[in-house]
Amino acid sequence: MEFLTDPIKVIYEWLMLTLTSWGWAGWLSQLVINLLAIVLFITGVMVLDILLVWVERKVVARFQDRLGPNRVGPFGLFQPFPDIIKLIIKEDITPNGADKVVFNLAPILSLASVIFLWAVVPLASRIYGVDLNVALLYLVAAGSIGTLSIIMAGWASNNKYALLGAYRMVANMISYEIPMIIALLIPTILVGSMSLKLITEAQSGYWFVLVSPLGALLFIIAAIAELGRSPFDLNEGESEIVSGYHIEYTGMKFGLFYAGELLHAFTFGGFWAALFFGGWHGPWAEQYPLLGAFYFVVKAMIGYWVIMWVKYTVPRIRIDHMLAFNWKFLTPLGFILLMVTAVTHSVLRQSPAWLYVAGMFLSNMIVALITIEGLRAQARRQRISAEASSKPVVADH
Amino acid sequence: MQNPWIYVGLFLVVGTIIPIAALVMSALLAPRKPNPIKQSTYECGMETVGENRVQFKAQYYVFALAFLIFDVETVFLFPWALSLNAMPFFVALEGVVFILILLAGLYYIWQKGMLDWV
Amino acid sequence: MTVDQVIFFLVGALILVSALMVVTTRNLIHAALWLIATLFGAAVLYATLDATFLAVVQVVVYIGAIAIMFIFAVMLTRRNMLDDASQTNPGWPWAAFIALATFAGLALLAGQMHNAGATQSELFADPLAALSQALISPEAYVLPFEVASVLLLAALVGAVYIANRK
Amino acid sequence: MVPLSWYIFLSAALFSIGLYGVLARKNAIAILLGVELMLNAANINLVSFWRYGNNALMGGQVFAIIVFAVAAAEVAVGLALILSIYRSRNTIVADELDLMKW
Repeated sequence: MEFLTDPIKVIYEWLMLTLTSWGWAGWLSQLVINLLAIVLFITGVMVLDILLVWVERKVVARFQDRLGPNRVGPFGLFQPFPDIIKLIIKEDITPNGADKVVFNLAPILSLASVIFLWAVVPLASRIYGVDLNVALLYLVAAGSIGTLSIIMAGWASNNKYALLGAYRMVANMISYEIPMIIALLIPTILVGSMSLKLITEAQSGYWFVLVSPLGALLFIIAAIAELGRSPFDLNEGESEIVSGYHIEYTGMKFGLFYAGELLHAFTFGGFWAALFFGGWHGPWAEQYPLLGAFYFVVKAMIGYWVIMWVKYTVPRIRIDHMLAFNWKFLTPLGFILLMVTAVTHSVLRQSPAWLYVAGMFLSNMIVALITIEGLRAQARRQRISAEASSKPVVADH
Repeated sequence: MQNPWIYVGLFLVVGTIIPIAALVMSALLAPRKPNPIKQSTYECGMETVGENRVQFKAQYYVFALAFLIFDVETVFLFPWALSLNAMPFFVALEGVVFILILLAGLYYIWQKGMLDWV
Repeated sequence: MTVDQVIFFLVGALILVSALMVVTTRNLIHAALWLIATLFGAAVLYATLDATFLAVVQVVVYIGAIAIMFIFAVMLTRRNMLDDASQTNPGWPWAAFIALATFAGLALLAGQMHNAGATQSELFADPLAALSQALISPEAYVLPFEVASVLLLAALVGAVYIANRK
Repeated sequence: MVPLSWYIFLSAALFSIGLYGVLARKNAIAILLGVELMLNAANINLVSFWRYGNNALMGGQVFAIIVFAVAAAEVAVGLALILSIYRSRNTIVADELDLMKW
């Protein structure tokens, strides 16, 4: 069955034949088919997004020893749909003094920047939107539009909390974009390409998490910060600045921010899988792309689950800790890792695969060991100085 | 398609239209009964004092500055990373020199205490 | 008119209109947002010119970093200039005259260009690979590559020093 | 097919608009915005000459990338200067910064 080995091509050729038999020009039918594919694909992504609401609520309920939604449909599966209807028919309030155009543009850009990412997601060996040769930078570019949307929301709302949330966002998302780019540079070095398709295909023998475990760790930490999720959710901070930049948003506009955040988390889970965990690779995935797409979604879901796990386990950290963690730890570590990876890769790239993987893994472990020892030494120094300075205080009491 | 960027362009257009469609649907279905209390700035029930677009500390700016410089430098690193496989070994060292110069800047602002939140 | 030309006109109109808004809007945040529209238009233009790396870098660097820096600077100095005050010098007609004269001169020069009607030649090879190898190959542009690093180091040190001076 | 001269005219127009912004604006930040427009006009020129000339030579694109670096450096130092002046003199109107005039 050719449909099983290359479904997109079969559907494409069938549609092309149908449309041209109606007398349409070649380029027009091509355009229409592509447009149709894009609309269907994005609609599918939005349906997935709706399901993610249920997944998120169910999983957080398990973490907190509750049941979660369980009334509407089996296991509460249909719960998101009434939620969405409620959001749509809620009154939409624009606060006084808000900058109307910017205020309305911000939620649109926020969700759109996440949808843009799906143009380059490699779902399976022959199922993907488009194979860009600059896909990784495209990912960063879409992320910067998301950053922009938050700053627009914070400024346009005419609200002190919203503005403070937007300011914190710059300190947060923008800072962590540096480790994120470094983490993206590592697969680029390993493959010599920025195309997600080629990066995934290069992992047929071994997953890149073996070659660069620290890179995978760097990516997920930076992704969580980029998402503005706990422990890096200072730009929302429900208990201090009452949800920050989207404080003044109601109804569907809030819904767009919310949908964007959930989909963003899932998408980063997907990219984590594609960059470091073999993407669609799995048994028989090469012959049957639909199976590959299934593997990809499962791996993305696991990545999303890890992000949720961190979110509902770790408390929010203070802004000075957050900045120090990035600029004094993650960024230098990332750059050192990048240098080590580049040099080791250049030395070992002609050698057999087992030697290459072992060498890369070892170099990563050495970097990790030195980092941990350095941190331990510094912690000891701090503890000794703290004990030395606290002794007189104790004597006073 | 010959040029993948046509596809990307279409994707950007459709991806922007879908959130707009959601907002339009909401605008058609939702009630609209504005009143001054509802539209006032939300500050947990407190009366708003002074201007709302207040200025915060300038230190946020220092971090944006550091980000700007490092962002541009990492963009230079992408071409380097792309061509490592096609070039001889010393090319890797060029990138290492580049990163070391970068880290010198980071070390400077660290030593000056500008990365400390005050 | 071909599809290429239609796209060029749309993008060109976006660039010019938003650039005009950048220099005439009173609200500086809006000016910065219009600048983002201009920059995005330029990115689309690079994509049509097959400079895909530059198109994406334009969005990453300009929109993701430089424009956000501008918005920040405006937010941090906002108390000083209210939006309803005039934002132009008293001598703005002279500025407009000089700008128009510059445009006329440049257009005159461009009209005399011997290769004005040149069309795009076939792409030689993979531009991305060629660019990345040119940028770091010792026979080509490795010196600018390293000097750019020094330039950015100087900018970082200088800017942070100035910004933090008491 | 779009001829080369169209790109040149577009970039000339963009450059002139930027020049107007630099000359006519009062606010120092707005002046820097104008400079950004001019730099982008130069970049459009560089890239279109690369594409329409011998595109095996990557000089045009490499130059454009260097322009990115220069623009970033310029914005970083320029805005830092403006903020520093704003803190010491509480104004960013270019005409009022006349310490060096006498």
